[in-house]
Amino acid sequence: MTFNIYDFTELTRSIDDGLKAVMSPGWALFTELVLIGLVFLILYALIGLFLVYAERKVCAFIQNRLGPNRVGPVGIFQTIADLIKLLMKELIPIKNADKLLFNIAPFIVIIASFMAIAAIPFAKGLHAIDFNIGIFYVIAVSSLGVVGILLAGWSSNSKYSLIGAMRSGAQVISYELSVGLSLLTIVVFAGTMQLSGIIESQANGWWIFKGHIPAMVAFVVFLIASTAETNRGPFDLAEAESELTAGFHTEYSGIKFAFFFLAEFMNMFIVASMAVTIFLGGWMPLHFGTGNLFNHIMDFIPPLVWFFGKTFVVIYIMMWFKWTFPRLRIDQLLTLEWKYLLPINLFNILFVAFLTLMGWHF
Amino acid sequence: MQEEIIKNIILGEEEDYLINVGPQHPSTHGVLRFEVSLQGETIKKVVPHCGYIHRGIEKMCERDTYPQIIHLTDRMDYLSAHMNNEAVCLCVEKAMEVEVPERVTHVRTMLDELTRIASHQLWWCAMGMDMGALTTFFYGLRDREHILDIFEESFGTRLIQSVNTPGGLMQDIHPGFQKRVKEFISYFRKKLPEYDQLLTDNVIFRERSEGIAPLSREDAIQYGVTGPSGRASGFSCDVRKSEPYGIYKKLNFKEILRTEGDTLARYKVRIGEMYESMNILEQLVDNIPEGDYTAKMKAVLRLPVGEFFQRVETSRGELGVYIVSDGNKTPYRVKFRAPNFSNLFVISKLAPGYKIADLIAISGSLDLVIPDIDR
Amino acid sequence: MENNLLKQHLEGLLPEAVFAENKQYTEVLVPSDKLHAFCERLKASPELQFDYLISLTAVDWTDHFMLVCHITSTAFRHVLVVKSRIDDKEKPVADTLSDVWKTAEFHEREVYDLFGIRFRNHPDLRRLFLDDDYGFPLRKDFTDETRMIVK
Amino acid sequence: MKAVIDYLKDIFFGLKTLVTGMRVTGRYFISPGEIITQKYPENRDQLKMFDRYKGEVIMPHDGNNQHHCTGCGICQINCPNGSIEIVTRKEMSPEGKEIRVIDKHIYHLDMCTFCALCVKTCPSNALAFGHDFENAVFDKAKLTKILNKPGSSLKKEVK
Repeated sequence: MTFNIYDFTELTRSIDDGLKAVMSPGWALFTELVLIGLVFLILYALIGLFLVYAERKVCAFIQNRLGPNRVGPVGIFQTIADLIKLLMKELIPIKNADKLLFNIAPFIVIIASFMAIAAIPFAKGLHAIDFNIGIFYVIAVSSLGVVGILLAGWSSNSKYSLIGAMRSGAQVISYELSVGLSLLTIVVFAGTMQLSGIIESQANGWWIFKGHIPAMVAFVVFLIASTAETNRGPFDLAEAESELTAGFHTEYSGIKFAFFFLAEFMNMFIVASMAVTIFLGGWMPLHFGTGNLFNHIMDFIPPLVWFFGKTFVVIYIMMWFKWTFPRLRIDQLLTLEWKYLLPINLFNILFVAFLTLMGWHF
Repeated sequence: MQEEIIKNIILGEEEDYLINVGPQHPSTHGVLRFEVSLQGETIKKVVPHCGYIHRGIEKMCERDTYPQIIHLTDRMDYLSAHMNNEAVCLCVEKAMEVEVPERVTHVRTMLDELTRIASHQLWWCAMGMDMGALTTFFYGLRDREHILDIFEESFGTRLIQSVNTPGGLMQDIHPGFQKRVKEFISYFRKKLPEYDQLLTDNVIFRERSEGIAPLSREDAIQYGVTGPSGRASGFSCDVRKSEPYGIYKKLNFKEILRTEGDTLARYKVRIGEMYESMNILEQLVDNIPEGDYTAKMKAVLRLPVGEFFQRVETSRGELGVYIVSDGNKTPYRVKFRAPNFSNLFVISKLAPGYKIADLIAISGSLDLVIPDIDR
Repeated sequence: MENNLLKQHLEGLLPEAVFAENKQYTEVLVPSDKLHAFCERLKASPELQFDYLISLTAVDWTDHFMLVCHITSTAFRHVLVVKSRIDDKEKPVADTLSDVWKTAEFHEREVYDLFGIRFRNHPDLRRLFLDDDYGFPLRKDFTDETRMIVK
Repeated sequence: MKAVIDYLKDIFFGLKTLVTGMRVTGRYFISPGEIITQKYPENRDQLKMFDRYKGEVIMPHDGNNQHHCTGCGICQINCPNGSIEIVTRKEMSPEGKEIRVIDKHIYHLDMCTFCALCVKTCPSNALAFGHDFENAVFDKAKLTKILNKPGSSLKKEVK
C-alpha cells in the first residue's frame, strides 16, 4: 500500500551492511550509535527551537499580538538569539545548595526526554530501536524526568522550589496511571505493544476512527493526562508562576535553565508523537474507504510529513489548552485524576476488552 | 512584653514551613509581603507586612497647597486616580462652600465611571493571571486601551488624569469625548460577555473560586472591608448610595450586592459593576450640560479653620479624606482613609485553612493596590 | 437620624460628653479614660448601632494629641465623630478600640507608627510602615534633615 | 443512580465550559485582523499624539525667537516637586528703567509629574506641553533642560 521509496528499512539496512563490511561488528555498532546520537542531537535542537518559536507565535496570535518579529523575517531567528543569550548567561552558584545534585538535575531531565525519543517511529523503518514492549519503554522513560525535577527542587535549597518539586512528584505519579491505561486501550485493540506493530495495525484506518467511542475517550484522557505529565498549563503546578515564582527551576540560570526549558518542550513533542503513533496512525496517511483517488493522493505525501504534521496538530491543541485555561489547584489536580480520569479509564478498558472479545471492532 | 509579641507573630512555631510571598513576587501587585506559614500546602497563618513604598503622602500634604495636594493623591490608588482627586476637590469645595458648575459634576461623574471600568478591567486581567490564565491579561488590557484613549484625547494623560482642581476641571473635555465614550460602550458591550465565556464560566475557575474564603457580613463590617469586596458579603457600603456626591443622587443605578462573600462573589460583583457603570455612562453621555468647566476660584486657596471629612466611592471601596485646616494656605493635617488599607488585613482572617494557591486567588479577588495601603 | 435626637441619645450614654457646634457631622469629645466604654456602648446600643468604624486617626496639636474616630451605622447611616484628647505628650497612651471594631487594630497600628501613641491592650502593637528607630513623622516636631525636602 | 448521573453531568458540563473558552481563544487565533500590536519604532512617522498630549513642558518661541515668559516665578511657586527653577537678571530697558528679564528657565524633567499646575497658572501663557515622549537617556543630567532658547527675548506685547 505504501510506496517503497518511503520505506526507510532498506536505507538503514544498507548503511548497516556497509558499516559491517568495513569494520568489525562491535565497531559498526559503536559507529551506528554515534551516528544516531548525532542525528537525534540535531533533530532535538531543531525541534526544540521550532517548538519554542511556535509556542510564542501561537500564544501571541491567541492574545491578539504579533509575537516575535524582530530577529529575522517574522522573527524566526528569535529562538536562536535567545539560545545564544542563554548560553552566555552567568551560571549563578547557589549558596548552601547541594552542588552535585543541583548540577546533575537538568541533565537527568534532558536525558530522560532523549531516551524516550529513541523509540518513536518517525516513518517506516525510521526509528532507533523497535522494542517489542515499546509502549512500556516510553511510559517508563518519560516519567524518569520527574526525578530530575524532584532533585532540582530539593537540591536548590529554596522553599518555592521544594514545593514545586513535591507537587511535580505527586502529579506525575498520579497521571502516569492515566497515561498508561489510556494507551493500554489501544494495546488491547491492536494486540501488540510494539510501536511499529500498532502503526501497521492502523493501515486500514486510524484507531481513533475505528476504535468507536472508547478510543475517542482514551484519546481525550491521554491528551489531558499527558499535558499534566509534561507539567504544562493548565497543569503547570510545578512551576506555577503566580504562586511559586518559577517553582522547581527558580534558582537555575543560563544554560541549565535552558535544559529544563528545552526538556519541557521535548516532552511535549514526545507525548504528542505518542498520541499520534497510538491513536492517529503514526506516519500512516489519511485514508477513506479503499482504492479511491483521495487515498492515492494521500499516499504521495511522504510519511515524515504525515508524522510531523499530526504531531504539531496535537502540540497545537496542547498549547491551546495552556493559553486558555486557568491553573488547577493541587488537590483539584489529584481529584481530577483519581475521581474522574482513572475510573473513566478503567471502565473504558473493560469496555474495550469486551468489544475485542466479541470482535465488534473493525 | 513588646518583644514577646513580635517574636510570636513573626516566627510562628518552630516546625512551621514559612515562605514569603513578596515583596518581589509575581502575584503581589506591587511591593507587599505576606509571611505565610504552611503545613504542606495548607496555610496556617498569614501575616501581611507593608511599608515598602511608604512615601509619607500625609506628611507631604502638610507642606503643600490644596491644588498641589491633588496630584499627590493620584499616586495612592493609581487605578482610581480620578476618584482620589475628586475626593480632595469635593472636600475643599465643601469647606469653602463653592458652588461647582453642573457641567463639572457631570463630567466628573462620567470620569468616575470610566475610571471604575478601567480599574475593574485591569483587575480582571490580573485576576486571571493570578489564576494562571495568562491570556486574560491581554484581552483586558486591549479593552482598557479604549478608555485610556478617551482620557488621553481629553486630558493628555492616560493613567493619571490630573484634571481636577478645586472648583472644577483644569481643562474642558475634548469635543470628541461623547462620541468616543459611545463608541467605547458599544464596543465593550460586545466584549464583556467574552470575559464570562473565557473565565467566569470556566469549570477550573469555578472550582478555584466557588466557596473559597467566604467573608460574612459581620466580619466585613468589623474589618471595614468596603467596595466590591464588602458588597460581595452583603455589606451595603456604596457611598454613592449612602452619602451621594456629584450627581449620583439623580442617577438610576443598582448597587450590586451578593451574599455569598466568597472569591467568586467578589469576582462577580466587579463584573456586575462594569455593566452598571456602562448603564450610568449611557444615562450621562448624551446630556452633558453646557457651561463653564470651572468655578471662579481665588488664586490662593485658604480653607476656613475647622475639620472637614469627605467620603467617596473609589473602585476599591470607600475613600475618606479628612482635612484639618488652621486657616493657612496649607492644611494642618490630612488623613486619607484608604480603602485598600482596611481590605488588606482581612486576608489574615480569610486565608488560613486554604491552599497556597488560594491565597493568590484571595488577594487577587480583594484587588489590592499597594501604594494605597502604604501611602 | 436627626442631629438633636442623636445628641440626646449620646448624652444619655455619657453625660460628660462635650458637643461641638456647626460641624458637618455630629461631633463629640470624650475624656480619654471613658473612650473605650463609651464606644462599646455606642456599638451595643440598639438605637444607635454604630457598628462600622470608617477611620481612626490622630492630630498633633503641639500641646496635645487628639484622637479622631469617624464611625457610622450600617443600619441607620448616621455618622458620628468621636474625639478624645491625650494630654501626655511624652508618653501618650490611649485605650485600644480593637475589641470593639476589629479594623481599629490596624488603624491604631498606623497611628502608633506615625504618632507614637501607644494603645493599651492592643493585641499586636508593632510598627506598620517604618523602621523601629525612625521616629514619629506625623508629629509636628519631627525633623529629618536628610530625607525631608523643605520648600 | 442519581449520583452517577450527577457525576456524568459534571463531566459534560465541565467539558462544555472548557470548549466554550477554547472557542474564544481559537477565534482570536484565526483572526489576524484583531491584532493590536503596534510596531513602535518603525511606525514613528504615522504615530500622531493627541493634541492635548502632555509630553514635557516646553516654552513656545515664535519666528523672531521671542517667548512670553516674564520671569515672574509663579510656575516655580506652584510646582509641587520643585522641578522648575527660574534664574533672572536685571536689565536696563530703553526707557532707562531697570526691569527683570528671564535668564534661564530651568526645568527638571526627571522630577516632573505632569500635574500641569505650571502651565495652568502661568499668567502670560508662556508654557505649554510638547508632544515629545521619547525621554529615555543614559545620563540623568540630560533631563535638566533650559526652556528659553539662547538669545531669545520677551515679546513686546507681554507685560
